[in-house]
Amino acid sequence: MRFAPSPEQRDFAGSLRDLLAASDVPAVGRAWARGDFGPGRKLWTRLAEAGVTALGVPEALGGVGASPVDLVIGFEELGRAAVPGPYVESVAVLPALLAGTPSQSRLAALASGEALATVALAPHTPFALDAGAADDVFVVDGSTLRAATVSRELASVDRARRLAVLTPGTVIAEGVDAVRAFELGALATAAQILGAGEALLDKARTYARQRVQFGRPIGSFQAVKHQLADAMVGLELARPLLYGAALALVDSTATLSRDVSAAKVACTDAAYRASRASLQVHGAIGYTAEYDLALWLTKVRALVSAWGTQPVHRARVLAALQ
Amino acid sequence: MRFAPSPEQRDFAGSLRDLLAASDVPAVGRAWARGDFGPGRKLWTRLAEAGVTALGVPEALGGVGASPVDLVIGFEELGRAAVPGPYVESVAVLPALLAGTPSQSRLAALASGEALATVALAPHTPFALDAGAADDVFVVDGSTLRAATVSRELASVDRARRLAVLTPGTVIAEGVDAVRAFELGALATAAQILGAGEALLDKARTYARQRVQFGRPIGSFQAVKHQLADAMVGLELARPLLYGAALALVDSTATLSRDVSAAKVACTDAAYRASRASLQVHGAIGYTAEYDLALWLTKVRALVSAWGTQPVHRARVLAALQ
Amino acid sequence: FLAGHSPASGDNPDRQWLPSMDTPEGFAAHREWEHILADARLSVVSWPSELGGRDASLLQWVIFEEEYFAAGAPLRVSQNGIFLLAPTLFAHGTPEQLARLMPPMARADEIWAQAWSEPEAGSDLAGIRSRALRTDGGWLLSGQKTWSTRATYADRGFGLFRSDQEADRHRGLTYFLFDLRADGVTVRGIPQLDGEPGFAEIFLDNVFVPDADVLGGVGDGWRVAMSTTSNERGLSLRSPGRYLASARRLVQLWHDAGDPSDTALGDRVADAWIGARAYQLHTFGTVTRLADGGELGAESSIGKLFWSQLDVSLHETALDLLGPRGELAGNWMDGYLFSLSGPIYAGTNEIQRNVVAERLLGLPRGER
Amino acid sequence: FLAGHSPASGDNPDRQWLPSMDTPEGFAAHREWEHILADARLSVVSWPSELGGRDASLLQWVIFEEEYFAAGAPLRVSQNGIFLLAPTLFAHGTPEQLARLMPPMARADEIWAQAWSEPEAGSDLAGIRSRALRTDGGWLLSGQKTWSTRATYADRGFGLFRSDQEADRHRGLTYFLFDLRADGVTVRGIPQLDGEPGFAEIFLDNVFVPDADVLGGVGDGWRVAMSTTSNERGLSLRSPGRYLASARRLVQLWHDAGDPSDTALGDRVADAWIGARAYQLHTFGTVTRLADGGELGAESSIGKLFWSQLDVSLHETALDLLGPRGELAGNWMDGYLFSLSGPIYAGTNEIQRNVVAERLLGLPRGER
Repeated sequence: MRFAPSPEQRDFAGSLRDLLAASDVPAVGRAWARGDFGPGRKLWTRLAEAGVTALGVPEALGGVGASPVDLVIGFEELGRAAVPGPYVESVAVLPALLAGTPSQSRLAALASGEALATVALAPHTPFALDAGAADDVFVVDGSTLRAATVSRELASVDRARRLAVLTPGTVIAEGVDAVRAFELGALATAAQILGAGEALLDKARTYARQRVQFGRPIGSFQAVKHQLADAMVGLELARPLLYGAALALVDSTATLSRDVSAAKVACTDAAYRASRASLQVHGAIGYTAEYDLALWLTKVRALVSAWGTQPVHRARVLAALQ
Repeated sequence: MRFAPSPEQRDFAGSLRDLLAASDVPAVGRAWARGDFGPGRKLWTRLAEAGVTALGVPEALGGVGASPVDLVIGFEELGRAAVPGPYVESVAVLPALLAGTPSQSRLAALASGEALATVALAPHTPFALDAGAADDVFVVDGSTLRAATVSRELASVDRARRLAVLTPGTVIAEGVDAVRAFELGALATAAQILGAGEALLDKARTYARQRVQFGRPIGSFQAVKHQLADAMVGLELARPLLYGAALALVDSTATLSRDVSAAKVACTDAAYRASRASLQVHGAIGYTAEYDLALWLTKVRALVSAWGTQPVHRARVLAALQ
Repeated sequence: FLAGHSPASGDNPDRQWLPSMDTPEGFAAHREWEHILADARLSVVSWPSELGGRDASLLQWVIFEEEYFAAGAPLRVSQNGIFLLAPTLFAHGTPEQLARLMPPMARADEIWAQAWSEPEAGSDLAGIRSRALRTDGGWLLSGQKTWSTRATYADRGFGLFRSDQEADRHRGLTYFLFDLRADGVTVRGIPQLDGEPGFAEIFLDNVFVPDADVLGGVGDGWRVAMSTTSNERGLSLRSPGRYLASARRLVQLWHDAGDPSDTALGDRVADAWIGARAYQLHTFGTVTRLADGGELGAESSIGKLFWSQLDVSLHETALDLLGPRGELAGNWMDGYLFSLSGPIYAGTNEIQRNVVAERLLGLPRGER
Repeated sequence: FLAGHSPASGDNPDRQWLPSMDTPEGFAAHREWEHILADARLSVVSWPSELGGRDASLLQWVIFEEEYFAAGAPLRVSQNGIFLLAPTLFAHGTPEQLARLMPPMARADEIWAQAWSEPEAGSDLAGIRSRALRTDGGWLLSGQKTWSTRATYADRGFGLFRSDQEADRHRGLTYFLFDLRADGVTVRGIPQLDGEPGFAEIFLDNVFVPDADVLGGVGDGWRVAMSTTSNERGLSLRSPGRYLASARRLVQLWHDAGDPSDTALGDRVADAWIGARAYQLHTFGTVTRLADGGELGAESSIGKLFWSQLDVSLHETALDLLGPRGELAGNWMDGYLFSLSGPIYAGTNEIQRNVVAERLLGLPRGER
């Protein structure tokens, strides 16, 4: 047994990181927040070309036959760059809902990146993310997948996220696997928040090396060092749970809900603690909307309760240990 | 309104502190732990002369007509010095149980310090402390106070505490106020653990100023400073709740259970955090039984769950806020 | 009075809440509210009556503040003037300055912004580079200030400038009061996490300030400012009522939205209330001590560490209580975002911990 | 094998638990258990077969450890030798030293104690004062060592001594192996929180050590010891199975004694299991990296910070689950008291955080 990414997986992560570093994602996020989805759609297309949108779709349906480990790698990078848009829904959740149903042909357009879609899955995901930017909006009702229309939009702390209250419409598919879809949504969100937390630690580290106060870089103060060291410990120990849960998904093991929830709990706690430490190390400048840090801070706060709150996931772990 | 101890109260605290500082209490505690109660009884007598044992007894029954604020002051000092013995039971709880009953004449011997007594009050205090050292052992059964005999002794993490499993005997009094007695037990325990926490902070501060590592006192390292500063903040903010609860007891206000429990929760958390910081600052030497620190560390850990655990007291606060 | 007039009633904080004072409309609405308060002589109850107050004792003032927040009344848009500048003016101002500056401050006719930080001097005020050059009848101020709260909308500013270019660090600084609309002043808003320009940068280019607007002695600014900084930390004293009011709203939210079987969240609600109550009683103790002639001093750092952490955890608990709705914009989210600035402003919590350790616990200064 | 022979079965940790290895009886019982392990050639599976091992790969060894703890088998009384000294011997020892020292270590015939700290040199090994003077055919060691784990009962010791009195700090130190029963050695137990002498002071007065018991080069002790220190931190690698076993016992306690409606405690039980599982998977990752030729290095500090804090909070949760019985002596309390030493020993967590910040996050060393 090996417990490490393969060279191909490392390359995939690296290429995504390069692509996103060259894409001025903060500007894309600001435009998205203003309701200007153009730059975000363009980035969506580029990420589709890199294979991201096909990660959750079986090869026969237009996907690339990727493993859940690849999916996790992709979402960690999306989170690290704070990419806006309904990726969790289009790339992770809807493929799990549609595959194997008579409507599975819809997955080709999702896999190719031509179509953006979003979905609500009560009780834990009662609102659909970014319905205004999506070509298709769905709602899960028990084991029925329906088309839906937006009855109202709610603002999130993350201005690049808009949450829609939906009105259910016509039936798209019956007998969908809402349980597995929820696991995928939670896993992808865990990866995304972990990536965002890693970015926040990285920004704090860079800032602490440069910023001088009392005649020396603030990173030389033990109080700063220890906050960031603790943040790093949290993130480093959360990541293995994420990859462990992806492997459980590969095998569809009986421990799937336990492993996904453990990953979501640990990634969320670690990323949130990293976000608090990062803001504290940045001081007032981190609190300003102009400085990019706010894009990550608000995204982490928003993802804390997305696809299952911490109490929900802790209860799932405990139930699985009974 | 004034919210500060009076000059007389300050003097009382100061005189107790002097008395205890001169009494080699650690040696008394070690003897008590070995089952040699002689030095502890001697100290009990000296504290009785200073007025401690009469604090909870009405003047008419041999007490000094002290206010609950005086009681709290006394127990804070007992905790600060890690005095062993069933003070909470003899001085705070039993007076509340016996006063107003036909057996209230027993209080004179408790107030004068001639008699040591202890009591169990289920569900939160199922065992009686130091029954082996007590002249009288009681158990509360609903609203009935009974004499009791020891059926078994249990060891505590604090070797100067022995907990007795009791067998109930003859009825001593009916219709006792077990509710108020529990409040007094919890309040006195809160004061005691707060005092112990203050002592632990003080010891850590002293050690941090003296101990040299890497060529300077360890107290000059920010990591040490910040741990101790946080400990101090916790203790300083817990103390007002303690005095607030004592005042609620004076007036027997409707908020009594809320205020006592708030004090117990905050004093316990603050003292426990101070104990962790103190051990960490002391390093390995703090971990040794020869070094006195262990006497306070183990007492704090034992008192965490004495007279109501943290969940019990938090639930009481929440219920009172409904 | 407060219950009838307060723009946000405590029973329903969602109704009638004033818009954020970091927006132009909100700022104007808050100024309007403070006019009403001043008309009722409730804007500065602890000041002397001839300057617009009611000669209230510290304790009376704490009780007033509690009533104020319990009624659901909003934070004060005048707070930088009333809580930061005014104590310094009382300590160091001339009778002429008091008579001229205090009444319009009390009425919120003149709203003050602090000009403490500079791009290269955040927590470290001694690193200030903005300078004051002597000129006929006064001084010319130049330089850049930043993180000035609501300077975009405020009328006047106060801060330190280097009046002796030769002197080092703490020396050669002077405390100036200046008009934010004077020639040579440019104010640029810095949008915050919530998108509103709650902070601003102030650029000064040879801004004339008459000698009458020097506070304290020339070159004595550090000492004067340290008393202000201690007051800024003493902001603590402003707010026990505020946290109890927040805690009560949290308890209400717990009843309305909470899952009663979730003791994990229930325990955090209890802790929030316990913390707010602790802070209230701690403040009573401080006020008693001050009334007895004690000084606030380094102990204000204890209060600041406590309330800033309490405010964050109280709002985190509220967001967590809201479950999947926790990420939505709204009053609790606004309060949460605001709370995040608590551990940063008015002396970061890292600096406050140094103060507690060194000045109250007596640990060696030395290196950090 | 383990399930049948282990002195404490996982199903009922209260039954058959060996007495604490910090007591004379417990030490003897543990030594006895390790003889049994060695007879089955399970005491040092990762060592070469000619020295008593099974040539197991790192991964096989981690899996063995997991089985070991899952079966409820006890901590190893040989751990200081096996986990601290042995890696250093493999790296720096001569073939003669390996052949002479390893087999009795594998059989627990010789149990080793570390002699790292001195009264004036706790976390700061460079402050060592104990000295080694050249003599005919060897050295004479003198000085005082402290916090030596179970030296009261152990057979041999290892540590640093100053062999060049002129050299400063890190220089002039040599790594010695010595007999704890040699002439001139006095060992005095230091009772711990639980009353047992788990630590000891070692006094050395002209103790003769032959040249054959110098490990690495004379004057090269610092470099040799640093590899040991890094291994001491690498103790991390010993224990993933241990924490998962503790977490499973905690889940069992939650079922037996916990109030199912108390989600606050339930959440902490979940967190303990999540932490133990995270540590297990993290160790798998580390082992994979090491198998690929990577070095452990400063990343071991991450593991140490994590497991030491996990162990404390796991045991705190257990005591809190026990309600009013939480203060009673017993296995959980013993485990709790032991866990408190985790953040202190093998490099305090404060030092580990410096290592993570400086060596992994690249923050400036400078002052602390």
